[in-house]
Amino acid sequence: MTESLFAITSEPISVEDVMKKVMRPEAGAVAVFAGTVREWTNGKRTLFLQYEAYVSMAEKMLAQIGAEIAEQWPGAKTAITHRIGRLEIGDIAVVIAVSSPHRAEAYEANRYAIERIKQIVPIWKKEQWEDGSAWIGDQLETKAYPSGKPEVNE
Amino acid sequence: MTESLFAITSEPISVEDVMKKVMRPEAGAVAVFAGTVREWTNGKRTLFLQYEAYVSMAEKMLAQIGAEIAEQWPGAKTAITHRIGRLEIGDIAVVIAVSSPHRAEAYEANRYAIERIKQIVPIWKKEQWEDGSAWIGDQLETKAYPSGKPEVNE
Amino acid sequence: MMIRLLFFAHLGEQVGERQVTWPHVPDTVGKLKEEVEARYGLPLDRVMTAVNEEYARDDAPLQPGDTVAFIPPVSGG
Amino acid sequence: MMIRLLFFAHLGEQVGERQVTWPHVPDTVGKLKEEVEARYGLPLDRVMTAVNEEYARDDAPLQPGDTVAFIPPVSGG
Repeated sequence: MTESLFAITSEPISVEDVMKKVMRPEAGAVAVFAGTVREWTNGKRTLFLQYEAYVSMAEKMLAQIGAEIAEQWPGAKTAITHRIGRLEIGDIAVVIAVSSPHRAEAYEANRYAIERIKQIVPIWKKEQWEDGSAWIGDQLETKAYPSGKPEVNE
Repeated sequence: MTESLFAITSEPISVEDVMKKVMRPEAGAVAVFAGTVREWTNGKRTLFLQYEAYVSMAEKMLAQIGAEIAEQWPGAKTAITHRIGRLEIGDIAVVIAVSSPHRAEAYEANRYAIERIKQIVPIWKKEQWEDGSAWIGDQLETKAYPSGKPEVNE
Repeated sequence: MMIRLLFFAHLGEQVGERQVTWPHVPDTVGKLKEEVEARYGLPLDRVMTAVNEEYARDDAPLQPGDTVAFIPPVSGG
Repeated sequence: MMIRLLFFAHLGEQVGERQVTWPHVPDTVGKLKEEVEARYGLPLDRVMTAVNEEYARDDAPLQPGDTVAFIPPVSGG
Protein backbone atom coordinates (compact mmCIF):
# COMPACT_ATOMS: atom_id res chain seq x y z
CA MET A 1 0.00 0.00 0.00
CA THR A 2 1.17 3.51 -0.83
CA GLU A 3 2.82 5.65 1.80
CA SER A 4 1.07 8.76 0.51
CA LEU A 5 -1.61 10.31 2.71
CA PHE A 6 -3.91 10.79 -0.28
CA ALA A 7 -4.16 7.97 -2.75
CA ILE A 8 -6.25 6.41 -5.49
CA THR A 9 -5.73 2.67 -5.77
CA SER A 10 -7.13 -0.26 -7.71
CA GLU A 11 -6.29 -2.66 -4.86
CA PRO A 12 -8.43 -3.51 -1.80
CA ILE A 13 -8.00 -0.90 0.94
CA SER A 14 -6.61 -1.83 4.35
CA VAL A 15 -8.38 0.28 6.95
CA GLU A 16 -5.56 -0.21 9.43
CA ASP A 17 -2.95 0.95 6.92
CA VAL A 18 -4.86 4.19 6.36
CA MET A 19 -5.35 4.69 10.11
CA LYS A 20 -1.67 4.13 10.84
CA LYS A 21 -0.77 7.04 8.57
CA VAL A 22 -2.43 9.48 10.97
CA MET A 23 -1.84 7.90 14.40
CA ARG A 24 0.73 9.74 16.54
CA PRO A 25 1.48 10.36 20.23
CA GLU A 26 -0.16 13.79 20.31
CA ALA A 27 -3.47 12.41 18.96
CA GLY A 28 -5.93 10.79 21.36
CA ALA A 29 -8.69 10.23 18.81
CA VAL A 30 -8.93 8.74 15.35
CA ALA A 31 -12.19 8.90 13.43
CA VAL A 32 -12.44 6.62 10.44
CA PHE A 33 -15.08 6.44 7.76
CA ALA A 34 -15.40 3.54 5.36
CA GLY A 35 -17.80 3.78 2.45
CA THR A 36 -18.85 0.33 1.28
CA VAL A 37 -20.78 -0.97 -1.71
CA ARG A 38 -24.42 -1.28 -0.65
CA GLU A 39 -26.63 -3.90 -2.22
CA TRP A 40 -29.97 -2.08 -2.06
CA THR A 41 -30.69 1.58 -2.83
CA ASN A 42 -34.27 2.79 -3.02
CA GLY A 43 -35.48 -0.75 -3.69
CA LYS A 44 -33.02 -1.28 -6.54
CA ARG A 45 -30.49 -4.07 -6.30
CA THR A 46 -26.87 -3.36 -7.15
CA LEU A 47 -24.81 -6.27 -8.53
CA PHE A 48 -21.46 -4.49 -8.55
CA LEU A 49 -19.96 -1.05 -9.11
CA GLN A 50 -17.33 0.34 -11.41
CA TYR A 51 -15.37 3.38 -10.20
CA GLU A 52 -13.40 5.61 -12.55
CA ALA A 53 -11.17 8.51 -11.56
CA TYR A 54 -9.14 11.28 -13.08
CA VAL A 55 -6.38 9.85 -10.94
CA SER A 56 -3.76 12.60 -10.89
CA MET A 57 -6.32 15.34 -10.27
CA ALA A 58 -8.26 13.23 -7.76
CA GLU A 59 -5.13 12.78 -5.63
CA LYS A 60 -4.52 16.53 -5.76
CA MET A 61 -8.10 17.22 -4.68
CA LEU A 62 -7.85 14.74 -1.80
CA ALA A 63 -4.69 16.52 -0.68
CA GLN A 64 -6.53 19.83 -0.94
CA ILE A 65 -9.24 18.48 1.37
CA GLY A 66 -6.51 17.47 3.82
CA ALA A 67 -5.12 21.01 3.68
CA GLU A 68 -8.57 22.52 4.22
CA ILE A 69 -9.00 20.32 7.29
CA ALA A 70 -5.60 21.25 8.73
CA GLU A 71 -6.53 24.90 8.37
CA GLN A 72 -10.03 24.54 9.83
CA TRP A 73 -9.09 22.11 12.63
CA PRO A 74 -5.46 22.80 13.62
CA GLY A 75 -3.90 19.63 14.97
CA ALA A 76 -5.99 17.35 12.78
CA LYS A 77 -4.16 15.03 10.39
CA THR A 78 -5.96 13.37 7.48
CA ALA A 79 -5.37 10.37 5.22
CA ILE A 80 -7.74 9.28 2.46
CA THR A 81 -7.58 6.33 0.09
CA HIS A 82 -10.19 5.79 -2.63
CA ARG A 83 -10.42 2.60 -4.63
CA ILE A 84 -11.29 2.44 -8.33
CA GLY A 85 -12.15 -0.36 -10.76
CA ARG A 86 -14.74 -3.04 -10.19
CA LEU A 87 -16.05 -3.36 -6.62
CA GLU A 88 -18.36 -6.06 -5.30
CA ILE A 89 -21.10 -5.73 -2.67
CA GLY A 90 -19.50 -5.05 0.71
CA ASP A 91 -16.17 -3.91 -0.70
CA ILE A 92 -14.69 -0.75 0.76
CA ALA A 93 -14.65 2.10 -1.77
CA VAL A 94 -13.13 4.82 0.39
CA VAL A 95 -11.43 5.12 3.76
CA ILE A 96 -10.99 8.47 5.50
CA ALA A 97 -8.94 8.64 8.70
CA VAL A 98 -8.57 11.80 10.77
CA SER A 99 -6.58 11.96 13.99
CA SER A 100 -6.64 14.84 16.42
CA PRO A 101 -5.80 15.52 20.05
CA HIS A 102 -9.50 15.41 21.07
CA ARG A 103 -12.44 13.59 19.57
CA ALA A 104 -14.79 16.38 18.51
CA GLU A 105 -12.45 17.63 15.78
CA ALA A 106 -11.77 14.12 14.51
CA TYR A 107 -15.47 13.44 13.95
CA GLU A 108 -16.21 16.85 12.46
CA ALA A 109 -13.22 16.90 10.14
CA ASN A 110 -13.91 13.36 8.98
CA ARG A 111 -17.44 14.22 8.03
CA TYR A 112 -16.27 17.36 6.29
CA ALA A 113 -13.91 15.19 4.23
CA ILE A 114 -16.59 12.86 2.89
CA GLU A 115 -18.86 15.76 1.99
CA ARG A 116 -16.00 17.49 0.14
CA ILE A 117 -15.08 14.27 -1.69
CA LYS A 118 -18.60 14.20 -3.05
CA GLN A 119 -18.24 17.81 -4.21
CA ILE A 120 -14.80 18.20 -5.73
CA VAL A 121 -12.94 14.91 -6.25
CA PRO A 122 -13.15 13.67 -9.86
CA ILE A 123 -14.29 10.10 -9.23
CA TRP A 124 -17.39 8.53 -10.76
CA LYS A 125 -19.28 5.39 -10.08
CA LYS A 126 -21.22 3.31 -12.55
CA GLU A 127 -23.94 1.19 -10.98
CA GLN A 128 -24.60 -2.26 -12.39
CA TRP A 129 -28.13 -3.21 -11.44
CA GLU A 130 -30.02 -6.36 -12.26
CA ASP A 131 -31.77 -4.54 -15.09
CA GLY A 132 -29.13 -2.23 -16.50
CA SER A 133 -26.39 0.20 -15.63
CA ALA A 134 -25.80 3.92 -15.34
CA TRP A 135 -23.14 6.40 -14.37
CA ILE A 136 -24.21 8.03 -11.14
CA GLY A 137 -23.87 11.76 -10.82
CA ASP A 138 -26.11 12.97 -13.61
CA GLN A 139 -28.85 10.45 -12.93
CA LEU A 140 -32.17 11.14 -11.26
CA GLU A 141 -31.27 9.02 -8.23
CA THR A 142 -28.55 11.39 -7.08
CA LYS A 143 -28.89 14.73 -5.46
CA ALA A 144 -28.58 17.78 -7.66
CA TYR A 145 -25.82 20.22 -6.79
CA PRO A 146 -27.43 23.08 -4.87
CA SER A 147 -25.73 25.62 -7.11
CA GLY A 148 -25.87 23.47 -10.23
CA LYS A 149 -22.19 22.64 -9.96
CA PRO A 150 -19.59 21.88 -7.33
CA GLU A 151 -18.07 24.83 -5.57
CA VAL A 152 -14.96 26.10 -7.31
CA ASN A 153 -12.31 27.88 -5.30
CA GLU A 154 -11.84 31.24 -6.94
CA MET B 1 -10.75 -11.94 19.29
CA THR B 2 -14.22 -12.40 20.74
CA GLU B 3 -17.22 -12.75 18.46
CA SER B 4 -19.35 -10.67 20.79
CA LEU B 5 -20.43 -7.23 19.59
CA PHE B 6 -19.65 -5.70 22.99
CA ALA B 7 -16.46 -6.78 24.68
CA ILE B 8 -13.87 -5.89 27.29
CA THR B 9 -10.47 -7.37 26.52
CA SER B 10 -6.95 -7.26 27.89
CA GLU B 11 -5.49 -7.91 24.42
CA PRO B 12 -4.63 -5.36 21.71
CA ILE B 13 -7.72 -4.44 19.68
CA SER B 14 -7.88 -5.11 15.95
CA VAL B 15 -9.83 -2.29 14.34
CA GLU B 16 -10.67 -4.42 11.33
CA ASP B 17 -12.06 -7.20 13.50
CA VAL B 18 -14.42 -4.76 15.21
CA MET B 19 -15.44 -3.25 11.86
CA LYS B 20 -16.15 -6.65 10.34
CA LYS B 21 -18.70 -7.35 13.07
CA VAL B 22 -20.95 -4.59 11.70
CA MET B 23 -20.31 -4.69 7.95
CA ARG B 24 -23.19 -6.11 5.88
CA PRO B 25 -24.69 -5.73 2.40
CA GLU B 26 -27.41 -3.33 3.48
CA ALA B 27 -24.90 -0.91 5.04
CA GLY B 28 -23.10 1.58 2.84
CA ALA B 29 -21.29 3.40 5.62
CA VAL B 30 -19.18 2.39 8.59
CA ALA B 31 -17.99 5.02 11.06
CA VAL B 32 -15.22 3.93 13.38
CA PHE B 33 -13.77 5.69 16.37
CA ALA B 34 -10.51 4.69 17.99
CA GLY B 35 -9.50 6.27 21.26
CA THR B 36 -5.72 6.11 21.72
CA VAL B 37 -3.37 6.86 24.59
CA ARG B 38 -2.20 10.47 24.18
CA GLU B 39 1.20 11.48 25.43
CA TRP B 40 0.45 15.10 26.36
CA THR B 41 -2.62 16.48 28.14
CA ASN B 42 -2.66 20.09 29.29
CA GLY B 43 1.13 20.19 29.27
CA LYS B 44 1.45 17.05 31.37
CA ARG B 45 3.26 14.03 29.97
CA THR B 46 1.68 10.60 30.30
CA LEU B 47 4.06 7.63 30.48
CA PHE B 48 1.39 4.92 30.31
CA LEU B 49 -2.16 4.20 31.42
CA GLN B 50 -3.80 1.52 33.46
CA TYR B 51 -7.45 0.72 32.71
CA GLU B 52 -9.67 -1.16 35.13
CA ALA B 53 -13.25 -2.29 34.49
CA TYR B 54 -16.15 -3.89 36.24
CA VAL B 55 -16.04 -6.30 33.33
CA SER B 56 -19.39 -8.05 33.49
CA MET B 57 -21.32 -4.83 34.05
CA ALA B 58 -19.24 -2.91 31.51
CA GLU B 59 -20.13 -5.40 28.79
CA LYS B 60 -23.81 -5.10 29.73
CA MET B 61 -23.61 -1.30 29.57
CA LEU B 62 -21.89 -1.43 26.16
CA ALA B 63 -24.70 -3.67 24.94
CA GLN B 64 -27.21 -1.21 26.36
CA ILE B 65 -25.57 1.58 24.36
CA GLY B 66 -25.89 -0.60 21.26
CA ALA B 67 -29.59 -1.08 22.00
CA GLU B 68 -30.10 2.66 22.53
CA ILE B 69 -28.48 3.29 19.15
CA ALA B 70 -30.63 0.70 17.37
CA GLU B 71 -33.70 2.37 18.81
CA GLN B 72 -32.62 5.92 17.98
CA TRP B 73 -31.14 5.15 14.54
CA PRO B 74 -33.03 2.17 13.10
CA GLY B 75 -30.78 0.25 10.72
CA ALA B 76 -27.62 1.12 12.62
CA LYS B 77 -25.54 -1.77 13.97
CA THR B 78 -22.91 -1.21 16.67
CA ALA B 79 -19.84 -3.07 17.95
CA ILE B 80 -17.61 -1.81 20.75
CA THR B 81 -14.44 -3.27 22.22
CA HIS B 82 -12.65 -1.63 25.16
CA ARG B 83 -9.23 -2.70 26.29
CA ILE B 84 -8.11 -2.85 29.93
CA GLY B 85 -4.79 -3.35 31.70
CA ARG B 86 -1.61 -1.44 30.97
CA LEU B 87 -1.61 0.61 27.75
CA GLU B 88 1.36 2.44 26.25
CA ILE B 89 1.36 5.74 24.37
CA GLY B 90 -0.38 5.27 21.02
CA ASP B 91 -2.16 2.06 22.03
CA ILE B 92 -5.84 1.82 21.16
CA ALA B 93 -8.05 1.84 24.26
CA VAL B 94 -11.46 1.65 22.61
CA VAL B 95 -12.87 0.96 19.16
CA ILE B 96 -16.47 1.80 18.27
CA ALA B 97 -17.83 0.73 14.88
CA VAL B 98 -21.29 1.66 13.65
CA SER B 99 -22.63 0.65 10.24
CA SER B 100 -25.76 2.03 8.66
CA PRO B 101 -27.33 2.31 5.23
CA HIS B 102 -26.34 5.99 4.93
CA ARG B 103 -23.46 7.92 6.45
CA ALA B 104 -25.18 10.54 8.59
CA GLU B 105 -26.53 7.99 11.07
CA ALA B 106 -23.20 6.17 11.27
CA TYR B 107 -21.37 9.33 12.33
CA GLU B 108 -24.06 10.49 14.73
CA ALA B 109 -24.56 7.12 16.38
CA ASN B 110 -20.83 6.61 16.73
CA ARG B 111 -20.42 9.90 18.51
CA TYR B 112 -23.38 9.12 20.72
CA ALA B 113 -21.65 5.86 21.69
CA ILE B 114 -18.44 7.47 22.90
CA GLU B 115 -20.32 10.09 24.89
CA ARG B 116 -22.42 7.38 26.54
CA ILE B 117 -19.35 5.27 27.31
CA LYS B 118 -17.98 8.20 29.25
CA GLN B 119 -21.25 8.45 31.17
CA ILE B 120 -22.34 4.95 32.06
CA VAL B 121 -19.72 2.27 31.40
CA PRO B 122 -17.81 1.26 34.56
CA ILE B 123 -14.26 1.62 33.27
CA TRP B 124 -11.59 3.74 34.90
CA LYS B 125 -8.19 4.90 33.82
CA LYS B 126 -5.21 5.61 36.01
CA GLU B 127 -2.71 8.02 34.52
CA GLN B 128 0.96 7.44 35.10
CA TRP B 129 2.72 10.76 34.65
CA GLU B 130 6.38 11.56 34.98
CA ASP B 131 5.71 12.94 38.47
CA GLY B 132 3.04 10.67 39.88
CA SER B 133 -0.19 8.90 39.15
CA ALA B 134 -3.90 9.31 39.68
CA TRP B 135 -7.19 7.69 38.89
CA ILE B 136 -9.02 9.90 36.43
CA GLY B 137 -12.67 10.57 37.03
CA ASP B 138 -12.58 12.22 40.43
CA GLN B 139 -9.56 14.39 39.66
CA LEU B 140 -9.59 18.08 38.94
CA GLU B 141 -8.48 17.54 35.33
CA THR B 142 -11.69 15.82 34.35
CA LYS B 143 -15.07 17.32 33.75
CA ALA B 144 -17.59 17.13 36.55
CA TYR B 145 -20.84 15.39 35.74
CA PRO B 146 -23.38 18.10 34.87
CA SER B 147 -25.91 16.57 37.26
CA GLY B 148 -23.35 15.38 39.77
CA LYS B 149 -23.68 11.78 38.58
CA PRO B 150 -24.18 9.84 35.38
CA GLU B 151 -27.71 9.62 34.12
CA VAL B 152 -29.49 6.56 35.46
CA ASN B 153 -32.33 5.01 33.51
CA GLU B 154 -35.29 4.95 35.83
CA MET C 1 -27.85 -13.02 55.38
CA MET C 2 -25.10 -11.09 53.70
CA ILE C 3 -24.27 -9.08 50.60
CA ARG C 4 -21.12 -8.68 48.55
CA LEU C 5 -19.51 -5.27 48.01
CA LEU C 6 -17.20 -4.34 45.12
CA PHE C 7 -14.85 -1.34 45.19
CA PHE C 8 -13.29 0.00 41.98
CA ALA C 9 -10.47 2.36 41.00
CA HIS C 10 -9.30 4.57 43.87
CA LEU C 11 -11.98 3.13 46.17
CA GLY C 12 -10.40 -0.32 45.87
CA GLU C 13 -7.04 1.17 46.78
CA GLN C 14 -8.46 3.11 49.73
CA VAL C 15 -10.40 0.16 51.14
CA GLY C 16 -7.44 -2.13 50.49
CA GLU C 17 -9.70 -4.81 49.05
CA ARG C 18 -11.77 -4.97 45.89
CA GLN C 19 -14.33 -7.43 47.27
CA VAL C 20 -15.79 -7.39 50.74
CA THR C 21 -18.47 -9.57 52.29
CA TRP C 22 -20.85 -7.37 54.28
CA PRO C 23 -22.27 -9.29 57.20
CA HIS C 24 -25.82 -7.94 57.15
CA VAL C 25 -28.32 -6.43 54.74
CA PRO C 26 -29.23 -2.75 55.16
CA ASP C 27 -32.72 -1.81 53.96
CA THR C 28 -31.58 0.44 51.14
CA VAL C 29 -28.54 1.41 49.09
CA GLY C 30 -28.49 4.75 50.91
CA LYS C 31 -28.27 3.05 54.31
CA LEU C 32 -25.47 0.81 53.07
CA LYS C 33 -23.54 3.83 51.76
CA GLU C 34 -23.72 5.49 55.19
CA GLU C 35 -22.40 2.34 56.84
CA VAL C 36 -19.58 1.97 54.32
CA GLU C 37 -18.63 5.64 54.66
CA ALA C 38 -18.44 5.22 58.42
CA ARG C 39 -16.55 1.93 58.28
CA TYR C 40 -13.84 3.02 55.82
CA GLY C 41 -13.88 6.81 56.13
CA LEU C 42 -14.71 7.09 52.44
CA PRO C 43 -16.79 9.97 51.06
CA LEU C 44 -19.27 8.35 48.66
CA ASP C 45 -21.26 11.41 47.64
CA ARG C 46 -19.91 11.39 44.04
CA VAL C 47 -19.95 7.60 43.81
CA MET C 48 -22.63 5.70 41.90
CA THR C 49 -23.95 2.39 43.06
CA ALA C 50 -24.91 -0.67 41.05
CA VAL C 51 -26.94 -3.54 42.48
CA ASN C 52 -26.42 -6.78 40.55
CA GLU C 53 -24.86 -4.86 37.64
CA GLU C 54 -27.67 -2.30 37.31
CA TYR C 55 -27.31 1.31 38.43
CA ALA C 56 -29.42 1.87 41.52
CA ARG C 57 -30.59 4.93 43.39
CA ASP C 58 -30.16 5.49 47.10
CA ASP C 59 -33.75 4.42 47.81
CA ALA C 60 -33.34 1.04 46.06
CA PRO C 61 -33.96 -1.89 48.43
CA LEU C 62 -31.35 -4.57 49.11
CA GLN C 63 -31.83 -8.33 49.31
CA PRO C 64 -29.61 -11.03 50.78
CA GLY C 65 -27.17 -12.24 48.14
CA ASP C 66 -27.06 -8.93 46.25
CA THR C 67 -23.79 -7.69 44.81
CA VAL C 68 -23.37 -3.96 45.36
CA ALA C 69 -20.68 -2.15 43.38
CA PHE C 70 -19.39 1.31 44.28
CA ILE C 71 -18.63 3.08 41.02
CA PRO C 72 -16.61 6.31 41.07
CA PRO C 73 -17.07 8.67 38.11
CA VAL C 74 -16.09 6.60 35.08
CA SER C 75 -13.30 7.51 32.68
CA GLY C 76 -13.32 4.95 29.90
CA GLY C 77 -12.99 5.73 26.22
CA MET D 1 -0.76 24.72 -31.38
CA MET D 2 -3.07 22.22 -29.83
CA ILE D 3 -4.61 21.17 -26.54
CA ARG D 4 -5.53 17.82 -25.06
CA LEU D 5 -9.11 17.00 -23.99
CA LEU D 6 -10.10 14.35 -21.44
CA PHE D 7 -13.61 12.90 -21.18
CA PHE D 8 -14.71 10.98 -18.11
CA ALA D 9 -17.57 8.68 -17.11
CA HIS D 10 -20.54 8.83 -19.49
CA LEU D 11 -18.83 11.55 -21.55
CA GLY D 12 -16.02 9.18 -22.44
CA GLU D 13 -18.57 6.62 -23.55
CA GLN D 14 -20.54 9.15 -25.59
CA VAL D 15 -17.47 10.60 -27.31
CA GLY D 16 -16.10 7.11 -27.83
CA GLU D 17 -12.64 8.19 -26.70
CA ARG D 18 -11.27 9.30 -23.35
CA GLN D 19 -8.49 11.44 -24.78
CA VAL D 20 -8.75 13.69 -27.82
CA THR D 21 -6.19 16.06 -29.35
CA TRP D 22 -7.94 19.31 -30.24
CA PRO D 23 -6.27 20.90 -33.22
CA HIS D 24 -6.49 24.55 -32.19
CA VAL D 25 -6.70 26.65 -29.03
CA PRO D 26 -9.95 28.51 -28.34
CA ASP D 27 -9.56 31.71 -26.32
CA THR D 28 -11.48 30.47 -23.28
CA VAL D 29 -12.88 27.36 -21.66
CA GLY D 30 -16.38 28.59 -22.56
CA LYS D 31 -15.52 28.82 -26.25
CA LEU D 32 -14.00 25.33 -26.15
CA LYS D 33 -17.13 23.95 -24.51
CA GLU D 34 -19.28 25.38 -27.30
CA GLU D 35 -17.05 23.78 -29.93
CA VAL D 36 -17.06 20.43 -28.16
CA GLU D 37 -20.84 20.52 -27.72
CA ALA D 38 -21.23 21.19 -31.44
CA ARG D 39 -18.67 18.58 -32.52
CA TYR D 40 -20.02 15.69 -30.39
CA GLY D 41 -23.62 16.73 -29.75
CA LEU D 42 -22.93 16.67 -25.99
CA PRO D 43 -24.74 18.94 -23.58
CA LEU D 44 -22.04 20.29 -21.23
CA ASP D 45 -24.11 22.64 -19.12
CA ARG D 46 -23.82 20.48 -15.96
CA VAL D 47 -20.23 19.53 -16.69
CA MET D 48 -17.29 21.08 -14.82
CA THR D 49 -14.01 21.81 -16.51
CA ALA D 50 -10.47 21.47 -15.21
CA VAL D 51 -7.46 23.01 -16.90
CA ASN D 52 -4.23 21.25 -15.99
CA GLU D 53 -5.91 19.54 -13.04
CA GLU D 54 -7.41 22.70 -11.55
CA TYR D 55 -11.12 23.51 -11.77
CA ALA D 56 -11.62 26.43 -14.18
CA ARG D 57 -14.50 28.73 -14.97
CA ASP D 58 -15.85 29.38 -18.45
CA ASP D 59 -13.93 32.65 -18.71
CA ALA D 60 -10.56 31.01 -17.97
CA PRO D 61 -8.07 31.47 -20.86
CA LEU D 62 -6.45 28.52 -22.66
CA GLN D 63 -2.82 28.12 -23.73
CA PRO D 64 -1.23 25.72 -26.19
CA GLY D 65 -0.32 22.50 -24.43
CA ASP D 66 -3.09 22.74 -21.84
CA THR D 67 -4.95 19.63 -20.77
CA VAL D 68 -8.68 20.27 -20.42
CA ALA D 69 -10.78 17.70 -18.59
CA PHE D 70 -14.58 17.58 -18.79
CA ILE D 71 -15.84 16.49 -15.42
CA PRO D 72 -19.46 15.42 -15.02
CA PRO D 73 -20.98 15.69 -11.54
CA VAL D 74 -18.78 13.51 -9.37
CA SER D 75 -19.99 10.51 -7.39
CA GLY D 76 -17.05 9.20 -5.38
CA GLY D 77 -17.20 8.17 -1.78
